Amino acid sequence: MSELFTSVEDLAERIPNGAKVALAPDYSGCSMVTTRALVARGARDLHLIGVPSVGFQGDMLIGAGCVATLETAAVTLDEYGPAPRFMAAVKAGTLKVIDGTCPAIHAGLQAAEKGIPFMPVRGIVGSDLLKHRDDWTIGTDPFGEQDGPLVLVKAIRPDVTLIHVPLADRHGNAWIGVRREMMVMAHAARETFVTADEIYDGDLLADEQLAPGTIPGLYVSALAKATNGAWPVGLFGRYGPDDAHLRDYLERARTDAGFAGWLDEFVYAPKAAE
Amino acid sequence: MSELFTSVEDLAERIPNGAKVALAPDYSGCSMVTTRALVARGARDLHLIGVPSVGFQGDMLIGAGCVATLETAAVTLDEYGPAPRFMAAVKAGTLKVIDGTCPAIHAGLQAAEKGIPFMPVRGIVGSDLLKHRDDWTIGTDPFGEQDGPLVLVKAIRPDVTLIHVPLADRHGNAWIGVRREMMVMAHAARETFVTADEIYDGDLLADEQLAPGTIPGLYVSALAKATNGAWPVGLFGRYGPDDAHLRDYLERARTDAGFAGWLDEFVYAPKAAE
Amino acid sequence: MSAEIAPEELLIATVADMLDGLRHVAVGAQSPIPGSAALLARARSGGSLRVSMLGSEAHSPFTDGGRELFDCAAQGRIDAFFLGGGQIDGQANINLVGIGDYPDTKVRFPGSFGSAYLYLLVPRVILFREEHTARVLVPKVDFISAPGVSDEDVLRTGGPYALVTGRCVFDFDAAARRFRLASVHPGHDTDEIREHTGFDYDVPDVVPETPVPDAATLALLRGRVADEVAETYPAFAARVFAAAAA
Amino acid sequence: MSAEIAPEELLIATVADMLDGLRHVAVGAQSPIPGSAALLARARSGGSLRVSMLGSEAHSPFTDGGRELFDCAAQGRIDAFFLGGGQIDGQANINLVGIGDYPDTKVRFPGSFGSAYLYLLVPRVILFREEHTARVLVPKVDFISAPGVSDEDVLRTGGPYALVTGRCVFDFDAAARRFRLASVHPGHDTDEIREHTGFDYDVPDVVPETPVPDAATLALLRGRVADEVAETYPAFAARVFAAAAA
Repeated sequence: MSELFTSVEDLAERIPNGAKVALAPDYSGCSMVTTRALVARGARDLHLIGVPSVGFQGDMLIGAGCVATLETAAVTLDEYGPAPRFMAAVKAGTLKVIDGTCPAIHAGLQAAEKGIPFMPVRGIVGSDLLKHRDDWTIGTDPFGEQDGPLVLVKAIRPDVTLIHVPLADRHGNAWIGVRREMMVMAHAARETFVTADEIYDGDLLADEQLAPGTIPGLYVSALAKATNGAWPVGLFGRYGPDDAHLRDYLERARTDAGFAGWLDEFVYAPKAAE
Repeated sequence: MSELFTSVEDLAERIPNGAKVALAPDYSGCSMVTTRALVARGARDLHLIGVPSVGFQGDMLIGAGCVATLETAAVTLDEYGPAPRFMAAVKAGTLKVIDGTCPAIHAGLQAAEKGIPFMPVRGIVGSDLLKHRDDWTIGTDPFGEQDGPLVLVKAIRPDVTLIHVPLADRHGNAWIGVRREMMVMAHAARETFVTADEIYDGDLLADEQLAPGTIPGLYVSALAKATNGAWPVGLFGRYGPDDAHLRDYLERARTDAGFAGWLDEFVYAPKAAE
Repeated sequence: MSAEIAPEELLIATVADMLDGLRHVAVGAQSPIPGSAALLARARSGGSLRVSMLGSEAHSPFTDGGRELFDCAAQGRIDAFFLGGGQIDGQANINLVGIGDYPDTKVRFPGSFGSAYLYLLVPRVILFREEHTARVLVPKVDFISAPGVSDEDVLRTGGPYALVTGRCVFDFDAAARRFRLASVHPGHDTDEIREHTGFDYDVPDVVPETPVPDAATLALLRGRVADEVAETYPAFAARVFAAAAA
Repeated sequence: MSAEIAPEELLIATVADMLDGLRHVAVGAQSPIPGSAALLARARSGGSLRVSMLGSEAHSPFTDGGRELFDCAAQGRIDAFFLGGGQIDGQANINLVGIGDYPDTKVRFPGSFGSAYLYLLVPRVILFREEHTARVLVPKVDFISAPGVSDEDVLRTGGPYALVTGRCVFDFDAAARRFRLASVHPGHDTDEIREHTGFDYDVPDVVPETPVPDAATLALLRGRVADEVAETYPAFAARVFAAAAA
């Protein structure tokens, strides 16, 4: 099924403006190479869904003006501190933030995975998050065993799931190991685009040890090989974050001009140089 | 955590009469060795849950008088034909059957896994199954996007999940590969008892390739080594069913006396000989 | 290659024709004829048809446990599936539970499996039952495991497409809520079918004979498809194709 | 071994005492002090305490993706967890979203993460925030990410157990819906705490000093625990334990 294979640029083209795009957190599988391609193609009005949070990937897309709406449980750069372009966009009022909580995002995707309109979720009652969500509501246990209010979360169906994995094969099978949030994301989304550090020469589903950590090609619409495709954030089991680059990013992204310089150097210049 | 390790007989002792016991289908991971120990200890009034069906394992337990209630989507011996002791018990009226359907059983267990009282399930509307289930009801989509009736299935929380796996380690981690129905069963149940063909010398969770197919020891209450513990049904990736034994079983289980002879030979005699 | 076409080969080719142009066909356990049909359709599709066979290690694409087939269907990713029935009635209701007044069944069947779900979700459900007798094809099933038709307010994206038996093919007319005789297998006739069918159905003025597979189809079936089928159903493959190719 | 006890070591030992006798403690990402406390409690438990550290490859026991921590908590398998807050108020409400009139926040925090869920489900939630100022410990949070208390009809199996800061320990009295000063860290006093705490709280007649870790605890902490912490938090371990042990 070689028609699966394409370029990173093509993946970015196939994520239309306005698309609902599900993204894994920085410690899971982030296709940073496609993130830069999205910026380079001038993507606009994306609705990002952090599963359950976004980090540098979200910050870069927000800074580049690609994002209209951010649905997430958090924006976190972990020990690197606050996310500068996210903070600037919130301050400028140019970003709509749909604040959620991790288990509700997972539940919403699981509802889409099952084709059901909603999923009950424990907890949440009494949180101000509820006041600002028209896609969450209060219900009750129809079997009467649990008294009191129960939060019902509407299904979250992304248009696209975009991820990076260590290993994929020619059938579109993509190995994610224990990072199984990406499995639900692939099941729930209409299309899943994958970049992979390495192409596995064989069938991942035919290997007894690799199959359990593999997203079947059935769910994968397109695939591009991209060595080091998660740079500058890390890739589980393969390589860590590029600390020097990320610190440099943070320094420059404090200001609009500094961020523009970072974009020129790492997003536009490589393209122009081709 | 060596207190995890015990004998098959102890596992059978620790499954009390009247317990709700979740079982995998014959092609997944069946602890047949513990099944025989349950018969040998004279277990009574069990409520079996087939996830989503039972086969020889269920038939043997039913035939031995261990089962009061069977909750399942089917009783199937596949190409071996009808399940003789199940048929006899239905005819004699000694077994309460709670007829279900595969996705509702999976959804009920997922509800228990999430600690929520129920889960919506697509389909089912118009099936006579609904008429006989007081743990299923009809609801609607609170967000109004899906008109019409929606089946809500009550959470299924087993007291015990009993399974057999190819490989487990000293921490109680149990490798199930792609047979992930057993993962949900372990999450959903109060206790999970595991028998394993082989003890892995190391930590399954520390191995990048094995971890994705592993039930964490966190969910496992007790573990016994049992080489060939799925005999006479097979174990995925390891060994197939013992065709001659199963055909002999079917022949003998046609009659009460024949089944009693089978019990004597394969359940009681080995114990008496100890 | 033998000129003689085995009855199973006719059924496989007939079912395979119903799968052409689809993207993904799933086949349940213990379904050698539907499974062979799916593999034949795949062989003819140039790789565009995906076949998922439950109970097959080589043809199962699932890695999320027993629920994945059902989730996958709900996602709209399965175009066709096969169901049978201990009883099938004229409204395409199927009964996999038992004969008699449930729960006091006189004859108990294995159970409903996923039928109550997949029948409502998979766009093209092909009912397949080789035994074509008034005992199986009844006016009204004793227990509806899965309904052939639903009220308008029921969210239903799937349902019966055809009923293939050892004697004929019926199409299902969802609007009329009735079967219509589509073709009669060679060696059978319309009177015989009426005699052995317990439910009423429509008959067009001209009822064609079910076409037999052409030489190219037979070659594919007895070659590549037979090899693929043998992985999951070795006894079936040996019996049907080895004999036919002898 | 140095007689001087680092402030972090006091906090670690204080939190560890709150975990004794539990079966399973989970620790969120970027939580070196709670994480060290959990590992210390485990070292003292003789192996009976299980520690799950998010963001740690060696101490994560999960294989079902991001949802598993939450499912696991709902199953009643997690006894203790840690939460912080950009603001924490006197009813133990926590705000992880921002200061100001949401959504027009003047200061934006990272977001609520799983707090709105875990706070209601995990029996012993320890609030941990080193910064003890009136800016953080406010009379009323601007946004309730997760509520400290709930109405009686709300299914709630978890909630606040204590608040540990750089100056003191508060217990939470769920019935009174108020914090009560439990102990003051060495070098701090009750007046200072009143001055830097924006919410009202109860003070018993005698307020003990937070006990400093004994020699055996310090040895364990600076030896085995320091090594284990270094796997997830190498910079933290080097700074705190290497200096203290120098």
